[in-house]
Amino acid sequence: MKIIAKERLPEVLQLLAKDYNVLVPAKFEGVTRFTPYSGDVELVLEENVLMPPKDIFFPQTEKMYKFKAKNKSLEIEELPVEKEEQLIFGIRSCDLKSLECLDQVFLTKGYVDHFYKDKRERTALIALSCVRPQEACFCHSMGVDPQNGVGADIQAYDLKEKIGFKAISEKGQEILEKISGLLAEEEVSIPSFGEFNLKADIEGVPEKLQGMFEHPIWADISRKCLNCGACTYVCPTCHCFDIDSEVRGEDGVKIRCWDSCMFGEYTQMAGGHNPRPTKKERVRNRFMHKLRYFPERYQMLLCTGCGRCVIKCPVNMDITAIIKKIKEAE
Amino acid sequence: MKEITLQMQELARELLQKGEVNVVLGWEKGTFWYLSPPAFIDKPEDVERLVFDDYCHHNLSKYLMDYRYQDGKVAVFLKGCDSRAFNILLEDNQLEREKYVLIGIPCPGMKDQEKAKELGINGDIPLAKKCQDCKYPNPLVYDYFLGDKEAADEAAATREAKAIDYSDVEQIEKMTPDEKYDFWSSQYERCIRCYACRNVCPACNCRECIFDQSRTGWIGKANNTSENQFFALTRAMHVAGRCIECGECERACPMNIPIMLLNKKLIKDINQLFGEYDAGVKVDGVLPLGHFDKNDPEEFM
Amino acid sequence: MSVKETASNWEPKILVFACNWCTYAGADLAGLSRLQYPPNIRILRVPCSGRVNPQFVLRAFQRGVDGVLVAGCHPGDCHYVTGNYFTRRRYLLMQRLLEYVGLDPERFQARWISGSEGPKFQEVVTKLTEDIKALGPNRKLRDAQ
Amino acid sequence: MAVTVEQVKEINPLVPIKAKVIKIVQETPDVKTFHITTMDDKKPFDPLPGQLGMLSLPAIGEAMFSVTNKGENHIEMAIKSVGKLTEALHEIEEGQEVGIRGPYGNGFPLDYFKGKDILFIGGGIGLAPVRSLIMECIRNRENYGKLSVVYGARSKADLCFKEDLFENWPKVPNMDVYVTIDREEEGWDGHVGFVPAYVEELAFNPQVTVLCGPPVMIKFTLPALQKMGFADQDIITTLEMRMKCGIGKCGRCNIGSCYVCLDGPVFTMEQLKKLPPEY
Repeated sequence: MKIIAKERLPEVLQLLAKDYNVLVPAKFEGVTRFTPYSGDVELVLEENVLMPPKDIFFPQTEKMYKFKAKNKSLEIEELPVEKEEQLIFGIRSCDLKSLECLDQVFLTKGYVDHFYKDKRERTALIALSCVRPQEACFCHSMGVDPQNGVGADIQAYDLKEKIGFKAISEKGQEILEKISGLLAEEEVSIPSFGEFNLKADIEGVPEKLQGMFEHPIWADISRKCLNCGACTYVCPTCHCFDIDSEVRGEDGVKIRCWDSCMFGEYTQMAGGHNPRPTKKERVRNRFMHKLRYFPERYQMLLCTGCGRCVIKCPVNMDITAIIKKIKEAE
Repeated sequence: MKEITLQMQELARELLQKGEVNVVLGWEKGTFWYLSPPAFIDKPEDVERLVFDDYCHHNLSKYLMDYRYQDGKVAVFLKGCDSRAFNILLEDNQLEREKYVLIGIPCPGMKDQEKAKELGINGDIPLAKKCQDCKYPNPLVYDYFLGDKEAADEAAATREAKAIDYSDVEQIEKMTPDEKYDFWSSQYERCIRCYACRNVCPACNCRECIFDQSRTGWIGKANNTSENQFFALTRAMHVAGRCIECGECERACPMNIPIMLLNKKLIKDINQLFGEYDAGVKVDGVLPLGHFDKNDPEEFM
Repeated sequence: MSVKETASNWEPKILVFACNWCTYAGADLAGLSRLQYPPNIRILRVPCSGRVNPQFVLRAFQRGVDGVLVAGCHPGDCHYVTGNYFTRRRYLLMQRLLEYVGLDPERFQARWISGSEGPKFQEVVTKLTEDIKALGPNRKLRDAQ
Repeated sequence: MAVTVEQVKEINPLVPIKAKVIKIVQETPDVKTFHITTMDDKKPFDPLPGQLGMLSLPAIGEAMFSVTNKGENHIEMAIKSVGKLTEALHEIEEGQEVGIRGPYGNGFPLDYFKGKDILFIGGGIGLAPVRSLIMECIRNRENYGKLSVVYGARSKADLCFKEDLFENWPKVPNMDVYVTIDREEEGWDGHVGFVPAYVEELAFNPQVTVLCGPPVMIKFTLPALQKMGFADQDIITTLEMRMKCGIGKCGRCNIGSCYVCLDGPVFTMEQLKKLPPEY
């Protein structure tokens, strides 16, 4: 395998930054997220970042088109498409899995989301293997291999003191060639991965949920939920959005921005009717969507076991505990 | 605290068995050892889930709003700050006192969850910042009181006398306007507007928040520093004089924004301008911004 | 407010929330008395200074105003008896909050100006305009567009 | 050329094209029909009966409406004033330029209707989506059996498409129109009563029925239809949900794993029974 000492990783990133806008896992003001690489970013390699990489492809706020509305007239103007090639270094297996989910949503079922597709196509991915599970990780339960991601161009391996690189796609091969001058060939073994602290037995859950729409479990589970959007916003797979406009005088911009199924306004219709009026319906929809509706529609779970919601929920709504409750429900 | 836990369970069992209440709101152990999330107990056989330990941060009073229109009584465990929250909800006419059975617990202070995670179960974990400043660790309103009331009162008396440490606020006050703005912008730049701070806050009890009514145009869905600060400052002004310093907003924030630094500033100024005031201590209809004194400071001549 | 400004032609935009019963009449009197005051101010008439919600002030700064003045009847003279006492408390506090988040203190002001105080109106807005001209355009709390 | 579903998939489906409102018809005090064409006087798209279009006044908002009819060079949308955008739409005048994108949704299964007698049931603004199908049946009259329309509204003034109801449709061969209003009213000598009871009273020969209206009307009409012997797959209705993208991405219009904007809005009772009752 091609390897480099871990402390020399910045050299690799520096070199790649000549050709790409390189995004790296970094910490700023106590929050970790993918950040454009520069010499002074504080790299985070020991654990996955808090904010998932979805905002690179599907930003929290994204301009869609401009318009000018004056009296009876209207002009609609599409925005120029960015051309810059991007590269994410250090995306983990769970987050790669989330891109698979997002691809299903944005690229299939008849319509292609141009905004997403454009960014997805010009972003190369260097995955980084995990050395040990964090306390809220349960990716293995969701069918993810934390040491071998699916869908990356290059798989990088965290070898404790070193980092190893293995090209997966043709694009990955090209990237690897660019940095090959910095790498040495070495026989290495990938460190063994520890035991997961959290587990979820998902076997049969989507099927069981089919008959559980009216089950009392939802009233029970939802009681402590605050109906804030923290879980949906830190989730790498949640992809709901709203479309809104920002208008100043005659000029306006149509934007789309993340929305959350936890908010009441999400399904509130103009006439006043709301099919999901209380937190019971909203919580039910969120977990049903992750564990039943999405698998039914796209043949995969909408949870990657990254554990972010478990860590960040202010009231500890734990999806693994909910899965357990579903399994145990009569 | 083991003792309190046992008393909690016993009392909850009794209330449920006698049918005095339909549900008991308390805390139970969560996914990790340093989490004690809210628990809703409606069967006597489930009372063993209840705990009281160093991590019962959650302010349960806010949940009482979910039971406003339900029949029957609800029992709830209240720490000092939770009881102030209950009073604020009474003050705001959100709750009827008779519907709730209040079980007061003297609070020794909750421990910092982030530090707990970092230092591990055997570490010497400090109190959460909000608890270091607490003046009212004992419940101010209750029907039952768990633990030794006298000892608790004595312990609390030393705290009430203690001046609140505003050094963090003062540090910001000393900055130049540009430094202040940079500081707050960098904090609110990362706000994702999940509204966890608002939803967890007992003073945020409007039937429908303006930030949930995008058709009114007060706030757009777009996330940017300007809109995020608009949200933060509007909320800070709205809870000014009603913030009971439970610090839940800051704990709930997934993005580590020091929200209490805004609230503390307002509390400090209210005390200076309009006289010492602690929200949720008394229910007397006299809120600092819902009330005035003809002799208030005059700066607008 | 869609006029694009450049450094050279910049003129401050100042929003005055004027109570209908006193300050608005005061501004009117200033006009009738031919008292010159800067054209930089825009007056927004409100029924009472107590009507001015903190959001109004924040929204003004968001949309590109360089200074805000909230003005109403003198304490004791409120048309609604006590409205301006609430205003006083609210804006004593908010002024400090705005300063705390980095807004230059000159940019937000509150004043009592009665219907007979035309000259005072002139004096207050002239001073405010000068102060803000000295500070330059406000970028703080402003949205990007 | 009018845009087809296939072509919409090629262009950026979230960006509307510019169109103009060429005619506005006041149907009732709170319903207006808007005739919309592209800037070069073409149909903005060629919708199947029952399909949807996303109409916008970009500065105000964007919302999904069913297309009530299509002409040679325009499409029509009947819109009730209920919210921020629809109130603004009711203020516009002819000549107003708007944004439009579509067509979206599945539309009615035309082949299934071929050769059959069809009973159309509408209440209030609920006639809007149904009308697109009625117009299709009239355009290709020979393809369908007997057409019956039962339509009700709160009052005479609230009846939509009065010209169709009282002038045009009764003249169509082998087509009956039954109109009812909720309460007695001066100057009304037609039927008075609610739609469900009227349907039951009229006793139709069960073949296939299309119904759309307020939930309460649907709730009470279904038992009447079942009593008459309509099978679940022959009861067809259209649903309404809050929508933003219209292309099955933004998430909010789901009923179970089904997206109303993409897999609907037309559903048979047989399909609905398989979905969670959350609409």
